This record gives sequence, C-alpha cells and structure tokens, in this order.
Amino acid sequence: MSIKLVVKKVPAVGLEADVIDPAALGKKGLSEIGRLQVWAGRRTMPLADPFDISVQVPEEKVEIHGDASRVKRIGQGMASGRIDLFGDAGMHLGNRMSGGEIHVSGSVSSWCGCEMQGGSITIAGNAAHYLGGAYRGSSAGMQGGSITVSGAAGGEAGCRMADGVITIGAGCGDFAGVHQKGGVIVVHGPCGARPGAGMTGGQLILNGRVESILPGAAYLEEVQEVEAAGTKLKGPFLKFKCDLAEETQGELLILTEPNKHLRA
Amino acid sequence: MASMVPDVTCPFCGCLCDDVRVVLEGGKVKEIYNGCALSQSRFAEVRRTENRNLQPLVRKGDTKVPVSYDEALNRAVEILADADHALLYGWASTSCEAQIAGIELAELLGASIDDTSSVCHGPSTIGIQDVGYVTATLGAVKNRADVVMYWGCNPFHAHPRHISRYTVFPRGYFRKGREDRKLVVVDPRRTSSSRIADLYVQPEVGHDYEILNALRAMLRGAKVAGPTVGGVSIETLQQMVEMMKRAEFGALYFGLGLSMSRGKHRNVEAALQLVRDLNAQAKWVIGAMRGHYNVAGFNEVCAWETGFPFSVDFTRGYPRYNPGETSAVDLISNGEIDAILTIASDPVSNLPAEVAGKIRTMPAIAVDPFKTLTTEAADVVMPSAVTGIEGPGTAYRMDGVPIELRRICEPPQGLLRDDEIVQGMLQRLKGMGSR
Amino acid sequence: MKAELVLANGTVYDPANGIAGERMDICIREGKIVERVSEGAQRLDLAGKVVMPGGVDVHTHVTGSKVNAGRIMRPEDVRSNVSPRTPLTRSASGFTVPNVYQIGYTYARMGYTTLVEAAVPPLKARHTHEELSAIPILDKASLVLMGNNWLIMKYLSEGRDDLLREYVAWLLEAAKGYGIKIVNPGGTEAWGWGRNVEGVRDKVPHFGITPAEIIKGLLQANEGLNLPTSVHLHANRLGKPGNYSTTLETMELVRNATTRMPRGQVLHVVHLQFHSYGGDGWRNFRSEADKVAAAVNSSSNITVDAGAVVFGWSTTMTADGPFEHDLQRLTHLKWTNADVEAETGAGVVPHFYSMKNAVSVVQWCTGLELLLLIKPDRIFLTTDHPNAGSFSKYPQIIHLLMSRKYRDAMMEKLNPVCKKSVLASLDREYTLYDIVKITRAGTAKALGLLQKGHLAPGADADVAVYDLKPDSTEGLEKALSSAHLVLKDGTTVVRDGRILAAPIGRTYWVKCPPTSKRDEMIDGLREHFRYYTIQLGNYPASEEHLMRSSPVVPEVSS
Amino acid sequence: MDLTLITGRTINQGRGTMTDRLGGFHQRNSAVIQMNGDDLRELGLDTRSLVRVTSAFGQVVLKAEEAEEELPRGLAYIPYGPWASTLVGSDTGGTGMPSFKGMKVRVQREAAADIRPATALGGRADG
Repeated sequence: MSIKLVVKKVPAVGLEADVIDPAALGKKGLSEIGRLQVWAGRRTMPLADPFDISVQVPEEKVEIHGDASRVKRIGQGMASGRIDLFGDAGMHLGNRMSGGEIHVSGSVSSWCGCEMQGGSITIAGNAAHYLGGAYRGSSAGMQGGSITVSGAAGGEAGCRMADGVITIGAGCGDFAGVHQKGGVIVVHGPCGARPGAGMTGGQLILNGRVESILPGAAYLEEVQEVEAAGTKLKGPFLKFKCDLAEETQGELLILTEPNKHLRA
Repeated sequence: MASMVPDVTCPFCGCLCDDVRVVLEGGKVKEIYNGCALSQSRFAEVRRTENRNLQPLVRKGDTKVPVSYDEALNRAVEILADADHALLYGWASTSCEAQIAGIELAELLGASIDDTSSVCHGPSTIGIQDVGYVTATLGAVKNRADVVMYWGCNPFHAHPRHISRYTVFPRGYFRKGREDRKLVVVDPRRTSSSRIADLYVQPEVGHDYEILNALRAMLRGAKVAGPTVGGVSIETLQQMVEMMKRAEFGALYFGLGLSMSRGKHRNVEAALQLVRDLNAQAKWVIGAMRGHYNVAGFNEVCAWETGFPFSVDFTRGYPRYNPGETSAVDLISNGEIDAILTIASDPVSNLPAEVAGKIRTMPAIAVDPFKTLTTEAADVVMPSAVTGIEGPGTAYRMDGVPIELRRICEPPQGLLRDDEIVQGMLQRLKGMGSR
Repeated sequence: MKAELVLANGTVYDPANGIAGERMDICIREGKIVERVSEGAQRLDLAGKVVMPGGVDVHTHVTGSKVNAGRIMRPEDVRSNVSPRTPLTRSASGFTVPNVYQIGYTYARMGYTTLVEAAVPPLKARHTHEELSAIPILDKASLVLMGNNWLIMKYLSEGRDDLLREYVAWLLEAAKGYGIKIVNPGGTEAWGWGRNVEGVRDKVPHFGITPAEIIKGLLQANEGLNLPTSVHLHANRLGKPGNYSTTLETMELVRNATTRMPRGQVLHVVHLQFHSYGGDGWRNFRSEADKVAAAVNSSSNITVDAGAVVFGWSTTMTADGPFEHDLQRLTHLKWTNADVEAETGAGVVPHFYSMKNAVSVVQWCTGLELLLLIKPDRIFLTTDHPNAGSFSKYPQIIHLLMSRKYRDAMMEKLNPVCKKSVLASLDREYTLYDIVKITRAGTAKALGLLQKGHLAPGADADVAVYDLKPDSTEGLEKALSSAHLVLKDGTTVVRDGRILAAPIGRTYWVKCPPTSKRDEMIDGLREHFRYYTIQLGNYPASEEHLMRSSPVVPEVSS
Repeated sequence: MDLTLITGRTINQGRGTMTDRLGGFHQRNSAVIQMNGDDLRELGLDTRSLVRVTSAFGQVVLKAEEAEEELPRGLAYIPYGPWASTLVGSDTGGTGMPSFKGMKVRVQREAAADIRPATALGGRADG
C-alpha cells in the first residue's frame, strides 16, 4: 500500500498542492506529511486539512481519491515515484517533472506536463490547453518523457516541444504542435485549425479529420506508413514540410482517408 | 473670465495627444481645440455632475448609504484583508502613481492584480514574449515612413487623430505629407479608415493567421498554393510582399482584430515575425494600437515593479504570471476570487456576462469618477477626481513615450485622486500590522 | 545629540587616500565621514573585518524603456529568481532583467551604494527617473544619449559650437541627466533606415557628418561646460570581429584633448571587451586585448570599463540598434527594437555565453585580459550589466582577478581555445587595494563624484564591511556577495547580507546655468520640435519625478 | 439567420462610455447590431426594427441598423458594452482573452420584447 490522500474539502478559491511529490512524501511519516503546507489563495493550511491522509508503508507511491479538479500543481517537478489519481486533476499536473509516473483516471486541466524533462503521464479522460507545452517566454516546452491522453486535448498541444512523445486518443484544438522543434505528437481524433504553425522540426501525425492546414505546409508526397517513436503507424499519409514561414521545417503527416478535402 | 491652457494631454485613448488647448471659464472647461470627438466628450463630461459619483457609499443591508472617505476606506480594507484571494482590476484609465500604489497594495494583501490589457492587447504582449517587438516611437514613423499599414483596427473610430497627427498626413523630416506615403488597410469591414487607403485588403473574418503565414512564406521565396488565402487573392498577397520589400521605412499598426479573433496571441506573433523578417531586406517596425490612455503605462509600471507586465498573482508573496490562469476573466470564471477592487474600469459592462454575474456575488469595491454598472453593483463606492483633467499624474502613450497629465480644473468638492484613495487603503492595511 | 558612530579597528582600504589595509577607526556624524566624534558616539568593533567605501558602479543598464522592454519580453528570466516580500522588503524577481527592488537589494547586499544608469533617451527620461526613484537605498545618476541626436548633428555640421554647447546644457537639465553618453555615433541614426556606419570616418546618411566629428564635438561641449564626468563612449562596430582597429582609431581622436576637471580623463570608453576583437570573421575571431590595453596604458586622458563576460544567460540591450539586429540574425532568438524619434534607438536580444563555445570563451578571455593588462586606476569593473552578464556576478570576476589558480581551474572546463589565449600566460593577481580602485575609488573619481569612493573626512558615509580573510580567496565570493555591514549616509542598511533598512537614495543631475545663447537656441529648438510628436512644453522631465533631487551646478568657464 | 459576430469600438460607443454609461446616449449607440444591408432586407428588417440575437452564451434584444462601416454579407457588428457582453463566453482558451470577435450568432426579428437598459444587464441574475 502507499500514501493515500482522499479529497475532503477543496477551499472555495481552489488549492495549490505542489508538495504532492512521491519522492518527498515517501520519506516522511504520516504526521509530517499532514503538516506539509498547501496554499488556498494567500492562506496556507496543512495538507491534512483538505485531504484525509493514510500511510500503510512509506513508499514513493501516492494515491489521490476524490475530486481534485481544482487542486493545482500535483506532481510538479517530481523526479521519481508514482502518483495514481482516481478522479480529475487541476492545472499544471506534473509540470517540469523529470521522472516517475502519473496516472489519472479522470481529466486534467491546462498546462499538464509543461516543460517536462522525463517520466510519463497517462490520462484516461481529457486534457485542456498547452498539454506538454511551454510557459510564457520559454524557448522550449516538453523536452522528454511521454504523455498519453485517451480522450481529447485542447489548444496548442505540444507547444514548443523539443523532445518526447505526446499521444492523444481523441481530437485536439487549434495550433497542435505550434513552434514544435522536436519529438513526436500523434493525434488520433479530429484536429482543429493551423496544426504545425511555426514548426521547425519534429513529427506531427494527425490521424483524424483536420479542419484546415496552413499555406506554409508544403505537400511533398504520400507515404504508406510512418515510423515514429519506435512504432510503425500504418498510412497512407499525406506528407507535408511545415512551416515554410520559418527557417527550417518539421514533418506534418496527415492520414489521407479522412482528409481528402485538404488536397481538393 | 475665460483663460486658455495650452499643451494639455488628453486622457482618453492611447494616442495621448498633448497639444489640446482648453478654454476655461469660471474654473470649468468651456471648450477645447485640437482634440478629436472623443476628446471633446471626455472634457465635456467634466462639466456635468448627474453622471458622476460625488459621495463615498457603503452598502448597509440592501441600500447604499453616503459615508465619509474614512469609513469607506476602512470598509474597503476590511473586505480585502478578509479575502483569501482578492483581485485588484482595472488601472488602465488612471495615473502611474495610482498604479504603483495599487501594486504595493496587491503585494501586501497577497492578492492578484490585472489591468484591462488582459482583455485588450494582453495577447499581443504574450506574442512579444515569444518573438520580440520591433517597434519605434510615433515620431520615427512620422519622420521616415513611406509605407503605413493598419491591420485589424479602425483608427478613425478608435484613435481618430492617429493617421492625421502621427503617420500619414503630417509633415515629417523626410516626408512632405500624404502624397509621400502609401496607406494600406487590412480589415474584413470596409471601414471609413479604409476609404482613404491606396490598397484595401478585405480578408474573411478569423483568417488573419493564414494570411500572415502566407506572406511570411512568400517573403522567404516559397510558392504558396492559391487561388486565395483567407479570402485574399495570391496576386494581392504578392503585391503586398513586393510593396513591403521595397519600403524605405514601413510601419504596421495592428488592433484588436488580431488579438481578439481566432488565434489571438498567435495572430499577433505572426505579424511580429513578419515585421522582424522584413528587416533582413528592408526597414520595418510594428506597433500595437493600445486602447485606453494609460493601459501601456500599467504594463510599464507593473514590469518595473514586479518584472511582469499584467495578470500578476501575489498569493505566495512574490509575483507569478500566467495569463489564462492569473488573468481577470479566468480567475473570476474559475471561481478563484472572493473579493474584487475595481478602479478606472467597468468590468460589469465589458467582461462576459457570466463573469459580470460572478462579480455581483462577491464583496466588491469600486473607485471611479462616474456612475457605471460596476459602481452600481459595488458594496463600497469611492468617487475620484478625473485624472488628467482634475488631477495630475504620468501616463505612457501607446508607443511607450511617458507624458505628464495636468490638473486644469478643480474636482467636485472634496473628491480625492485615485492615488490618494489607493494610498489610503495601503496605509490602513499597513496600520493593521502583519496578519 | 547628533547621530555619531565609530567603525573601530577595521582593516581599511581607501586607495584615494593611499590607505592599503591599515587598522584604523572611521568616524561618522550625520551621514558624513568626520575627523573625530565625541566620547558618547556608538562604537562598532570591526576587528578582522575589511572596510572600504561603498561600491560605485560606473556603467549598468538597470532602468528605463529598453530595460523594461527586456523585462516584458523575458518572463522566463523574471520567474527564474524570485523571493517573497518581508516586513522590511518588497518582493524581488528576475536575474538578468531584475525588478527595481531586486536591483537595489542585490547591489546593497554586495556593498554597492551608488550606480550610474548607462543610457537614457531624453524623450523617455521621465520613465528612467520613475524607475530610478523606485530603486531602494542607492544614490543614482544617469547618462543622456546624444551621439545620434539630430539637433546635435545639425549644429556640428554647421560648426555652431556655441549653440551645441547651449543645447547640450538644456538637454541635460530636460532629461535630469548627469553626463553625455554616445552610442555607436551615427550608426543608430543610420539604423533609422536599416543601415549602420562602418568606421569613425564614415558619413552619417542625410547628416553628412562623421562619427569622429560627433565624438570630438561632444567632447568639446563636455569640457566647455565643465561637466563633472567626461563623455562616456560606446564606440562604433561593437561586437564585430576585427573591431579593435576602430577602437584604437577612436582613442587616437582624443590624444591631445585635456580637461581642467579633477576627474582627469576626457573620455571614458565603456565595455571595452566588446571592442577588442581581432580576426575577420567568426572562424578566426580572436582577442586583441593586449594591443588595446597598450593603447590605454600609453594614453593619459582615457579611462575604460571592462564589460567582462560571465558564462550563462544574459540579456543584451543597447542603444546600438543595428548591433542587436545583427545578433538576432546570428542566434535567431527573440528581438525587441525601439527607434526613438530624432534622438536614438535601442535593441534587446537574450544571449547565452557557453563554456563550450569558442566565441564566448574568447570574449571571456578578452575581458579578463583587459582587466589584468590595464593599470588599475584606468580600468573599472563592469559587465555592462546585463549585456555580458549580471552585476550580481561581480564577486566571481573579482575572484578570477585575485587568483591565478581559480582562473586555471575555470579554463580547464572551457573550450580549449582559451589554452592559446594571452590570459593563459598572465600571472598577475589583483590585490584587494586594486579591487577597491576598480570598483569604487576609480569610478567615483572618473564620475566626478568627489564625496564618493573614499573615506576621508567630508565624504558621504557610504561604507562596506566584509568578512574577508586578508590573504586568501577562500570564501571570497560569498563574503563579497553578502556584506557583513553596509552603511548608506551613515545608516545601517545591510547586516550579514540581510536588508535592515531601505532609505531613498539621491538622484544626481547637472544644472548648467544658461548663457547668452539660450534664447537663440530655444528658438531653434521650437522649430526643431516640428519633428517630434510631443509638445516642447511637455518634453522636460520635472524635478518632482526625482526622489531626493541633487542637482550639481558646474562653474561657468569664460 | 446565422451570422458571424464581431464586437468592437465605434466613435459614439467611445463617447457613450464617457458621457453617460447608464444613460440614453450610450444605449442608443451601443444597444445596436450593425448588419449588411442585403442581410437586413433578407430578414425583412429596416433600421427601426428590433432583433433578438442569440449566441451559445446568451441572448439580447437590439436595434438593427445597416452598417456605415460597411460589412460583407454574413458578418455583424455590435459595439462594446453590456449588450454585447451578454453574448460573449468566458472561456479564454488559456490566453486570458475571451472570444470578443468571430463567434456564431442567430439573428431573428423580435416583435414582443424591448431593448433592456444597461442597468438590467451586466450578468444580473434576472438579466
């Protein structure tokens, strides 16, 4: 068993719980964990206030139960260990993590996995905006590790991605892979407008219907399959060089079948 | 006895024209010269009182009763100090001195502070944080520009003297007048500003990013598939690229047509990159058509005081910045705010109705010379002198030039200035000792 | 009873008065150093501590429109270094583009008590002074950009030295500035058309005047007005391989110029490191610091500051608009530019000095070579903050200057190009005495701030005390970054690296009395303002914008 | 009729925010929807008729008028103010900026209801 946190009551103004880091909690006893500080607006409170905490065997594994959709920064900067979240999570889940695993059975809010260096995040539900993206002004977003979302993602998934893998089971919003410079993004459902805007490198693979592509996406050829992050994806794909507005371009691959309208 | 005050700075829009001449009679504004229609209204309203708040009010039960400033300030501080996460919002139509005090108040409270730029040119600033801002003061354009482009803005309605005082009509050091400059207007509406353009480009609504992307690709020599992009023909786009490449000095001014339509900060970023790329073979600058007369001032003050330009969260005692999370609309609609101070702005009118509704459910303080939906909805109302007419201060023009605001007539009996009111709250909060 | 204090038994370094590590008492009354104090005076025993005047930074970009443009453009730098408010201090943020509180507290913790803002566009001087007023603790002065000013170039081309001098005097008062700053003379004006000037003999487009004439003309006006400090010059062709020849040519222009002012120098050349490069491209890019150092040492009327490089992120920002455009084309990072009508320009581009990159390492060597080769009373310590690095890294540079061993250890980690550098052959190690020269005594003198940079009676009681071991550099950087005690005008502001008080500092500016040419100049000015977009009446910054305004009135020469 | 809506400034909207936010001038100049003349005529409207404008977030009754600042077919324009704000959603897509320009609205002739004054709007529970 591991450290178990059950949401009791999240304050009206929301909660920031960046202390929920498996490696840090794993080394502490129950009372010590309970005294860790979390923030509700400008007020701090002990972790034991909003959460019921139980510790069988101190271990780098944290379970969170209940509705944590307004609890931000869970797993921020974690380097090892595991978080299992049986419900929804708030913003910045696992941002800047360098290792370890986060599994979410519900959905997550925006900036999930931003600027992560390594480790893995799997989300059964949906993700909001800037999945694996970059914070304002940063020159790079995700730089390693993997994010797998079974549901849909919002806008600017993989913004400024330098490396790593993002897989989105359903659709995504506008500007998928904006300013992507490395790594792999695969979207299985319908994709919004302007995918690959400002791309300078990396691979953006869209298996669903794409609303529209940019003038800066230059059609190259049709390819039967694509090798991405160690797996072979069966096509055929329309292969584009994108974005001609930049110095260098990345690879935009769009499944032919649902996207006849793009080549009309 | 009438007297004339020269070189008055007009406190309305981002043009911050400082050549207004005001005729005073009996200590009241009689009429003004050089000011545009907006300026006329701005100075005229000061004569009337029925549209003004003249007395501090505090809600007791379900009615608001007149009180002294002292009592209103105490009640305001009580509300703010009691909140877990207060928001101090507005700031765009007041002096830098009030803004400086407001940021210290937000820090001391552990509150968030944001100005109207998060729902105006905030996305433009976000674009600047991605790719930079190749700009110039308005005078550099007046003296040198031979191509002036307005994209997604209608100066004749929002910045009436921009074209005549700064960019296309005036005599510059190297330009004699209108005949020396090419005017290009890009707008889905056939606006009055487009009527005088040498080239009018009419895109489909919400396709600015596609058009800018095409222009940038063509500038790099790429062939763009036609026949049209965003409703604009390839030939027109090619004509634009040629004109831009041949310019001796080009200036692109953009408005909320880019920052508010689909793509928001990415639209602005594409325009910023287009102008940056043009500098490899020509000389181009770009400028945002900032709305209120001191919205640019808040971004400057907030940047030197906190490091960030707007949407700053002090809940942890130090500044954090993440528009989309720490910006006013998101904070309120996500339910993270439990008290609000609004100054020099009317969010209950201008923000989405859902947000206005939530403001009505929380303790609210409003500081404004005029009756607005926000002051009507507030629990504490503190009237203030009209900055720039009844109170002095500093403001920053849309191009970052700081200009003095003047006091040219007395405010109604006993009214305090915005900065005095915010200082009043600040000193009372400091007096409450550390909590 | 007047506030009296004795700093007793400290090991005092005061090169301006020839004191090199003597144990002595420093007496203070009402913010001034005095001969003696009464018996009742408070005594602080500083046995074993090093005592020196408060630091005076001669060249730093900390305030004003281009610094703020850097803050706005770089939230990633601002959020990288934050600390919360305390009952005594405001919250601080930023590393290479710090907010105003971070600047004041960090300088004060390092024992600095005076700084000079290196560049102010007169049209936006009000902005600079609003920021200077917000910086806690330190006294300040600012230098007004004039090397690309249209009216100045017009008067120079018409040979109207009289009107030029009158306009310079008026401009200094309008901008509440302390001295004349020239940046890439003529080059930033050419950038108004997307161009640049190449050398000191190159004609400025449309103005038919050369950088050499601009430099000499403004130097003459500077001496004619008896200004407290000399012209501060950012030479042409900054950052270009092979630019050392332009630097030598520029210094040659002032060979026989003289000054009656106590400062001694007629020209202060800023961030010399960026101007001491050989080679004709980035492949054979190399340091020519030894040639430039020789020229400085052989001259008698020039001072310089280093602009030494610190590895890691910086934010380059300068009125040299064309340089920043060239840098952006090289590195493809984000770029802000701000041309200012009829006066100047500015550019801001983030930059990373990498230990593995040959060009960065050559630049690092160049700065240290200049500091080690040039006499310590002719060169001052700066990083042209934040262009070559953050001022908060001065202690690291001091450590490198004082320890050959530390230099060698650092060079092991760098691109091997440093092995072949002149630096690798230099054994010299700075003494603490020399360090005090290049960080306060020399800078105060060059600035004409005679009440600063020394501890003789009459000086302001700005004193820095450090836990330094006399003859070892162990723990040096920590001691210099976090002073044991810092006094500002006799008030304790820092103790053991913690801010105890944040008084308001002075703002020095120069108020030259008008001469008979004033009216004629004003008429010309009214005509010239047709090319501005602000009324002449609203142009000058008002004195209320200055906290503790401290005007300096130069005496009028015949 | 389904149209694309832009909200924005007009000179009189600007003057209205100055002179009397709660009064008649502001309402006369901001409680309006400007449309393309052919769209107006297709709906059988003229510049005295009232219309009900509905978006995904709210609905409001406004006076229809033909745009002086000429609009292409399919485009409508409402000046900033409490009337326009009723139609704007608060999702900013992670940018801080609501979608003030470019949303879909339905415009129908309104026979019964009248234009509500500003004081009845601004997110009032009964608004």
